[in-house]
Order: sequence, then C-alpha cells, then structure tokens
Amino acid sequence: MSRRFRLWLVAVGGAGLAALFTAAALDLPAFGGDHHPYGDRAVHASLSRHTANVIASVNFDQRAFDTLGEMTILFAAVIGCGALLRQTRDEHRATPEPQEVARPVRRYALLVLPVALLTGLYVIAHGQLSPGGGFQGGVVAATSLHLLYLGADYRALERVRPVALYETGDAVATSAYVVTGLAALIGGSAFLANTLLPYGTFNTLSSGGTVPLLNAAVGMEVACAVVVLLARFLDQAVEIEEGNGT
Amino acid sequence: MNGWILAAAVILAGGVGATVWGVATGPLRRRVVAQNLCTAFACPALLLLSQGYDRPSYVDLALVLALLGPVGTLVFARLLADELADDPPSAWGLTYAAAAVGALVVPAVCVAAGPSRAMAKLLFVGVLLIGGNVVASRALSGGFPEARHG
Amino acid sequence: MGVLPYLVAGWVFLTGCYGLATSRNLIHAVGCLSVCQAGTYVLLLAVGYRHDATAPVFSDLKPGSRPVVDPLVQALTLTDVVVGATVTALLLALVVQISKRHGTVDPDELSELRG
Amino acid sequence: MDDLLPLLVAVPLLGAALLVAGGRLVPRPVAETVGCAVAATTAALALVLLLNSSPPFLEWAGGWTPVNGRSVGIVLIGDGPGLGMAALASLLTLAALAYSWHYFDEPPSGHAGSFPALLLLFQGGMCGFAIAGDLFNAFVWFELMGVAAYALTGHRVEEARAVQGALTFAVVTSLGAYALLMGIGLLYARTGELGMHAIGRGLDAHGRPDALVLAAFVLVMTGLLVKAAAVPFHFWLPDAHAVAPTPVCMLLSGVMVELGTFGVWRVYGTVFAGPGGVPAPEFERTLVTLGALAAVIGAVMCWYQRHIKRLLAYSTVAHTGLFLIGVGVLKPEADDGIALYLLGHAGVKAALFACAGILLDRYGSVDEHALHGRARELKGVAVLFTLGGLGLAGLPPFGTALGKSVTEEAVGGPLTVLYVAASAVTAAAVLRVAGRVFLGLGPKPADGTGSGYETTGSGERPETRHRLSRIPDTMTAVPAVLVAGSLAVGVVPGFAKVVAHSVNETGSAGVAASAHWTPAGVLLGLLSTLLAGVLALLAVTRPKTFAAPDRALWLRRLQSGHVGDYVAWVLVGATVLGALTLPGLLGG
Amino acid sequence: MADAVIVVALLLVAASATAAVAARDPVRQALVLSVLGVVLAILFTVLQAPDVALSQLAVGSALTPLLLLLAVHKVRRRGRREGPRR
Repeated sequence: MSRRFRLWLVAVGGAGLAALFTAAALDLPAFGGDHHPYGDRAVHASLSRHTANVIASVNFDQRAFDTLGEMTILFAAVIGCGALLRQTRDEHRATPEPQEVARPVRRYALLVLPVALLTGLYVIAHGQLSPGGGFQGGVVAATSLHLLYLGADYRALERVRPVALYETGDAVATSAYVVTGLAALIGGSAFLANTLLPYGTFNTLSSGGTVPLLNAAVGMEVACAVVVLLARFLDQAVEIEEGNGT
Repeated sequence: MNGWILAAAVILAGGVGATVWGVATGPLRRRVVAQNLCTAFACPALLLLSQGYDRPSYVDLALVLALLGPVGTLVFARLLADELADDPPSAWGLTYAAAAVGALVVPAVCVAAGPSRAMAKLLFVGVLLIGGNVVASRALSGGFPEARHG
Repeated sequence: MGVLPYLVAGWVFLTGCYGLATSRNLIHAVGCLSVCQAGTYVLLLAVGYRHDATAPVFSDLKPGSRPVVDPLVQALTLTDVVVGATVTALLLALVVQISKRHGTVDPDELSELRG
Repeated sequence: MDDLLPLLVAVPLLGAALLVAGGRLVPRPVAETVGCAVAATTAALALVLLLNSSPPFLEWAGGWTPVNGRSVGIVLIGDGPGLGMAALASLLTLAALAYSWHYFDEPPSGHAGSFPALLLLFQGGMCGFAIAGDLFNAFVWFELMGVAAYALTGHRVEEARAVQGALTFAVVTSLGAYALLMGIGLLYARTGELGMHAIGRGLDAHGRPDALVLAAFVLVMTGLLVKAAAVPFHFWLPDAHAVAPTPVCMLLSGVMVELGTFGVWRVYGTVFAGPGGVPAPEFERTLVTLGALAAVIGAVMCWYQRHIKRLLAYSTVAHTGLFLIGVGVLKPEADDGIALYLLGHAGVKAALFACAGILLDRYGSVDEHALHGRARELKGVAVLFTLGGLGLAGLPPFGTALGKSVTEEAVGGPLTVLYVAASAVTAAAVLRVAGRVFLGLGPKPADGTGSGYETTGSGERPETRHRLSRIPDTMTAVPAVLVAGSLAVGVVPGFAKVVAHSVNETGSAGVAASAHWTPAGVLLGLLSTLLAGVLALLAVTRPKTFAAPDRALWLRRLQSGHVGDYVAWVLVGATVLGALTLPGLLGG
Repeated sequence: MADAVIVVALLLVAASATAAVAARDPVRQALVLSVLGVVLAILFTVLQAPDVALSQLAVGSALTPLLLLLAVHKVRRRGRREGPRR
C-alpha cells in the first residue's frame, strides 16, 4: 500500500474519530464536577478499614483483583522478555570493557545509590499512608541499583546483581500475593478479602489489615521485575554479540 | 489568589515551557541540556505546588524527582557519549540559572514551612536537586571520556 | 476550561495514532504508542477531578475536612501506567530482535509477511 | 461454590510462578508435567463450576458485596457462556501443552519452565476475561492475554518472520486495548460505575443515547473487534498465525479470537442493550455488515493462500464473520447456534493447526505447492486433516454443522446463503490442500504461479530441533481428541439442549429456545459439504482457472505486513463503526 | 488560580506529546519522551493525583529512557558494524 494511500486512510480515520470524540467531549459532565458516587463510596470504605491512602485501599483491598491482574501482566512481561531476548545459538557473550567515569559523576552515583534505595523502601513501606505504594517504590529501588551501571560500568553492576536470584524473587513475590489471597479464601471469606488481620489504628504503619502485606509483595515483585527487565536489555546492548566468536 | 500556585504556574509556563521547546528543536547538544534543565525547573514547581495546596505529603514527589531526574540525565550522558563527544554541551550559564531558581524557591518554602522535620526534608530535597543538576551537566559535558561501548 | 482537558486527551491520543501509522522507524513507533497511552491517562484523571478538592490521601489531612477528588480513576491510571511500561518493554524486545534478524527497523523495508 | 470463581485465574498464575521459580532446577519433562497438571486442574475446576452454574454465579471479589444495591468491589459473572469459554480455553491450553511435549529445540538459556509458564499465564488471562463482570477488570485480563500472546507468538526469535508478525500483532492489539480504555473512561464519566450491569443501568437512567454513548460504543467495540479479528481489524491475524509456534496457533485461533466475539456479545448484552444504550437495529446493522464483510474477505483470501497456516488463519477470519452475524441478529436461537458453532469450530480448527504443525516439523515447509504429494505416508494425519476440512464445511454429525444449522434458521434467507458459501469455500481450500499434500492429486502446480507478492511458507525451519523422522504420538493423539470433541458437540444427545439453556438463561432473559437437529439444517450442511468437495476437485484438477491468485491481487496487496497500514485500518474501522451506528441515534 | 495552572500543564502536555511524535529520530524522541514524562507528572500533581504522578516520575524519568536508549544502542551498533547505516 503506497504511503499516500496510507496517509489518506489515516486522515479519514483520524478525522472521523476526532469528530466523534469532540461530540462526546461536549456531552461529558463539566470538568471538575461534584458527581463522583463511586469515589465517595471508596473513600468511606477505605476509612472504615483504617487505610489512610484511599488509592492504596482501592488498589490492594477494594479492587485487589485488578492489581492481581496488573502484577501478572508485569510477571508475564518479565518471562516474555526473558524468552525474547535470550542468547540464541548463533550468538556469544563478550565481556564488557571497564568504562572510565569522571570523578564527580562516580562519586555522585555511589553517594545517591543508597539514598535512592532507602527512598524506594520508604515509599513502599508508607504505601498505605502517604502518596506512593508498592509499584512506585519498587521502580525507584530497582532504578537506584542501576546507578552502579551509570556511575561505574556494567561489570560492577553484574557482580552485585545475580539475575537468577531476582527472577526467583519475582516468582516468589507473585506467589506470595496469590497465597495471601488464598489464605483469605481459606479463612472463610472471599479470595483477596481483607478480613484476616485487624485493621490497626488509623495512619500507622500496620494499619489496613492485609493492605501492607499485598503492598510489600507488589513492591518486591516490581523491584525484581524491573531489575530482570533491565538486565535482559543490558545484556543485549552490552554483552551479546553476533556470530560465534570466542 | 494563592501566591504559591501563581509562582508555580510562572515557573511551569516559563521554565518548563522553555525546556519543552528546547528539547523539541535544535541540535542534540542543546536538547540534552534542555532535558537536564527540565528537572531543574520542575522540582521547584512541585515544591511550590505542595506549599500552595497546603499538602506536605506532596514533597515526596519533589524528593523522587530530585533523585531520579539527574539519573535520567546520566542515562542520556552515558549512552549518548559517542554523539556528544564531538560537540560537548557546555551550557554552564543555563545550569547555574536553573540552580539559582532552585536556590530561591527552597528557602522560601522552608520559611513558610517553619522549623520542623518538614524543613529538614525540604533542605534535603534542595541539596539533592542542585547537586544532581550540577553533576548531571558535568556528566553531559564529558563525564564519560572514552566513548567505547560498555 | 470545561472541555479543554478532554480535547487535550483526544488530541494526544490521535497524535500518537498518526505518529504510529506514519513512522519510518519501529523504535519511534513504540514511542508513539506510549504517547497514545498518555492520552488515556489524561482522559481518566480529567474525568475524576473535582474543583477545589485535594487528593484522598489522609496521612497529612483530617478525613472529611476538605473535599477530595475521585480515587477510582487514580487507581485505574496507576494500573494503566504499569501496563504501559511493560508493553513498551516487550515491544522494544521485539524491535531489537527484528533489527537483528532483518538488519533494519524501517517498517517499509520489512518484506517477509505479504499477500 | 461461587467463591471458587477467582481460583480460575489464581491457580494458573500460581502454577506459572512455581514453574518460573523452579524452572531452572528441574529437568524439562518435570516442568512440562507440572504445566499440564496445573492446566488440567484449572480445566476440571472450570468444568465443575460450569456443570452447576444453572442459576448463574455472581461473585464479588474481595467479599465487597453490594450495600443497598451499590458496591465498590469487582463482580465476576459465572454463567454458562462465561464458564463455557473458560472451560474451552483451559481444555485447549491443556491440549497445547500436551502437543508441545518437549517440542522446542532449545529452551531459553536453560530455562525450561518459561514456555509452559507463558501458556499458563495465557490461560489465566483468558479465564479471567471470560468471567469478568467488571469492564476495567476485563481490560486488565485483555492486556494479560495480549502480553502472553505477544511473547508466545514471537517465541522463535531466530525466525525473521516470527518477530515481525509478533510486533504487528502487539502494536495493533495494544492500540485496540487503549481505545477500549478510552471507552471505559467515557462510560465511567457518565455513569460513575465500572460493573457492566451497573453501567447499563446508569446509561438507562440517563435517558436517550447521545454522542457520548455512540463514542463509548465505538471505542469499546473497536478494542473487542480487534481481538475478534473482524474486518478491517483482522490484518494482524494471518501474520501472527503464519509465524507463531503451532501450540500457540491452536490457542490463538481456537479460543482467543472467539473470546473477542464473546466479549462483543457480553458487553452489548449488559452495557448497551438497554434504552439508554445503542438501539438494537443499529447494533444489528453494524455487526451484520462487518460480519458479512469478514466472511466474504476471509473466504476469498483463504481460497488464494498457499501457506497452510495463513490459509487456516483466514478461515478463522471468515468464521469470525459468521459468528458476528449470529451475535448481531440478537435472537436467542442465533445465540445458541453460535455457542455450539464456536465450540465445534474450536475443536476442528485447533486440530487442523496441529496437523499443519506436523507437516512443518516433518517436512520443514507449510507451502502447499512444495508439499505436493510428499505426505503420502502420514495416513493418520491425512484422515484427521480431511475430517477437519469436512468439519469446517459443516458435515452433519459435527458440532459445527449443528451450530450452523441452528444459526441459519435464526438469521433467515440471504444470510444463510452467505453461511453456506463461506463455510464451503474455506472447507474447499482445506480439502484442496489435503488432496494435493496427502494424495498428490492433480498436476504439480508450477512454482512460478506465485506473483512474488505472497508468503509461500517454503523454506521454514521446523520448530523441533531437527526434522522429525517419526511423529511422536502426542502430536497425533491431540488432533484426534480435538476432532472427536468437535464430533461429540454434535452427536452427544442433550448437550445442545444444556448449552441452549445456559446461553438463554443469561442472554435474552430466559426465553427458552431449543437447539436440535432439523432436516433443513442437515440438508444445508450436506449442501455446503458437497459444494466444498466440488470446488476442491475443480481447483485440484484445473489449477489454472480456479486457483490463479492474480485475480484477487488488489485484496492481497492490502495484507502488506506493514504495521503502519494496520494502524491506519484500525482508525478507518473505528470511523466506519461510528458511521454505521450513527443513523439510529440521530433519527431515533 | 488552580484552574490556570491546570491549563498551563495541559498545554505543556499537548505540546510535548506533539513534539514526541514529530521527533522522527529515536534518540531525539527518547529525550522528548523523558520531558513528556516529567510534564505528565506535573499535570497529575495539578489534578491532585500524587500516587499516579509518583509512578509516572519513577517510570518516565529513568526506566523508559534507559530501555529506549539501550534498544537504540543495540540497533545502531548492529547497523554500524555492517557498513554505512542505510
């Protein structure tokens, strides 16, 4: 199909959709309106279970089944990238050369690494209180690990990060989330029900019943998943070479 | 008429708007600097918004941006070392201007917050922000001498 | 102001689709797909906004003291950001393998599957 | 009993996590046994739930039951069609796992567990989508199905075609998913609800349908029709099928595409069926038009293919068209017929793909012309392939014949002609391939007939380490069981009645329609089989006149393999969907 | 005043999204996508969604650019060694 014909198709399709969406936007309730029934019910339900961060309560208690799906998507992507970026028979691994890095950059990277790691863990721990949660903290913690690559070189990172361990960690965290859900089912109520643990006092670290548990499971799973994802891409970009050289 | 939000709007429209224009046009050298300055302007804006909305918990946002913004710039500096090797970006004037904006905003917000744990947090964010930006622009202008892959 | 957020969401979605359809580089196409997805974030959060309201995070706020925005759309958008990151990673893995096997990442030069 | 519904997703996920955690330590057969065991457990659970789902289950995940009619949790619908699709998905996954028994030449870097784990996650995603009663929950499982399918389709990364087909599949389906999410955003803005029934009630409470309802309908249906591979969203399907490993093709064509059609039926029935939604005549016009288009284009393109897997993929597009017509006419009998037709088609299509996989692994090619007369010694596979072709045509004892006859009664005259023609042409193509490959009938087609603008399917490397000298019995047993299953759907007395009862119980407010063999149906089935046989014979004996592919060249040029074209077609398809549905909303 | 800052953030998002699509070279697009991530985080903060802003910052500032640039690095390195890049 020639480029001109494709442009013409995109123009027709895009114009149609634009007209349709603009007409729909005019029928939408005005921006910033007060009619949010589901939201108000969610806030009430979250406060009834002493969870300060209502979004964490929606994610890990009221709609925990969605978060199970979201975590499975990340888990499937990690296995998928592992399968897609594997070293095939006609490739070999070349050892990455050390990279000299300017002194201030190296010092900054090695200084910020622990700070970022602690911030990631802080964001996970306070997931059900202040803004943040398992997912955000997991990504911050995993990214902080890669300061070793940015500040030094890939060999330094590889020494610290055994990929097999993180992949197993990812699988263990995923099964921890599911087992917590099953425990609720076996405990008499429903799958992923927040009825196992007491809800604790409001705005404290242990408040919210199983929300902190699920939060920690997702935090660990996301951190391991991001490390493994980046490991696959770094291996492809830095180490795996064409041809069957030495 | 909340002054803090007005100041944040000005920094957003002026500073971040300029960086968006800078990163979208011009040579690669200028785009990388614009990306670095984007975090330098966005972090004070977030601090002002946090003060304007009277929500101390929003400072966590500025903290994570101050931490990961320069890391993002390090990623660009590290992986684009080859392209940047021929004409290294050296926009020290702009970097110090952005750092000055940060240096102005953080004390103002600290004064408003009053001496407490929150002020310590704000100062910590300020230090991280300014240190990160300076090191990031240092990395851009030749932080990775040999441009071999690795 | 009433309908601007929805129009910006539609504009970002359609611009991403335009970029995706007319891209000459598959990595650029994957970037355009993530721009498409940014359109859905803007629409979802614009739907949940309430004037003069704040975030329903009560770590530094007494519940009930101020009106709050809709937490539902924020949970949906959070899930969407995760999905976006993972789909981008998977697509980039496929693009790397395409560049390895086809020697190019220009969709016009990929000629394997036709007819 | 109904709180076991979420286990349909939890068990495969736990199995996959177990496989990944232990995948390194255990040898490959153990990993694949664990995979089969987990898939079988889920299938058993789905069947148990299906058998006593007469009053449909309604499970609130997390125990968030509604308080005076409104809830914050996610609702799961465990009715006949939903659990039926979940059971079908689980059974086909089990068949795929059994078929791929130590199948691939090299597991990724010693990680034996990754392929079975991906299949289990695929099964979990499909089961979750089948029982989802919440629109956003359906989007999450839609994405999980997608992510698992992209990785599985591109699993053979050494093949240049595999990664290109997987990428176009991933980009088009992701764009469909984001359109679905925009639709969900619009519906949530109006009704403030996410459960499908709740959104339907919210739309009705709001009054007459307007532009927002039309836009939400178009965006949600675009996402679901991309998954169902209806024209003009179908372009990704032949590319994905030509390259995916055979067990994955069995799942893609057997049940994932059908889940798209199921999604269309479920979402319209719950969200848009009320007075506040899209009026019935609009929905019927839209779906019958798209279905007819898909049936015609699928049949024509299937006739001109020489790549066996792409030929079967286009036959799936044709059958999706027939399913959409059946869903579109909004009659209880048509729904029952489509349910039976879908079950029968899944068994037959998966068996045909399995046989194509055997040909690929035995001769290293799926090109009809190159394989001419070379597969004479595979007697068993020949019988299964021919039975599959007859099944596609609608030969009476098959489940496909029963489903087709019941649907033909419901859709009326002109569409019946389309049903007979589409099934006949696709079956004729399959029988032509069977005649040429297994019996060596007719002159060997000259290799130059291809216009250079087609994927011939020759020169493909077998998926197993080297060409199989002997076909392992798992690879022949699985298609045999699948064909027997399709036969059972048609033959087992009372099965049709149970299916009809469970479909009507939820679909059209309990109007009891019965599904059974009728003389007219049997006659039409025999007619289409006869037509298929005649066409196949003509194509084999006189290849020049009948199989000259250059006549439909302009149609084949559209299937360009270029991801930009497919995205453009998705946009055009969405606009066509809106244009077809618009008149009713303006006039009505 | 809160509306003004929302309008500014919305216009910034629209501008950087258009710029991200207009930048045909993947490296330049990675830079613009990084800025788009930050601007989106600001829009989410202005729309009172700090959790989503935090996740957009975490993903958009370091993870996505790293993935994009590693992919570009692998594609370019393959191309360069095989003679001039087409």
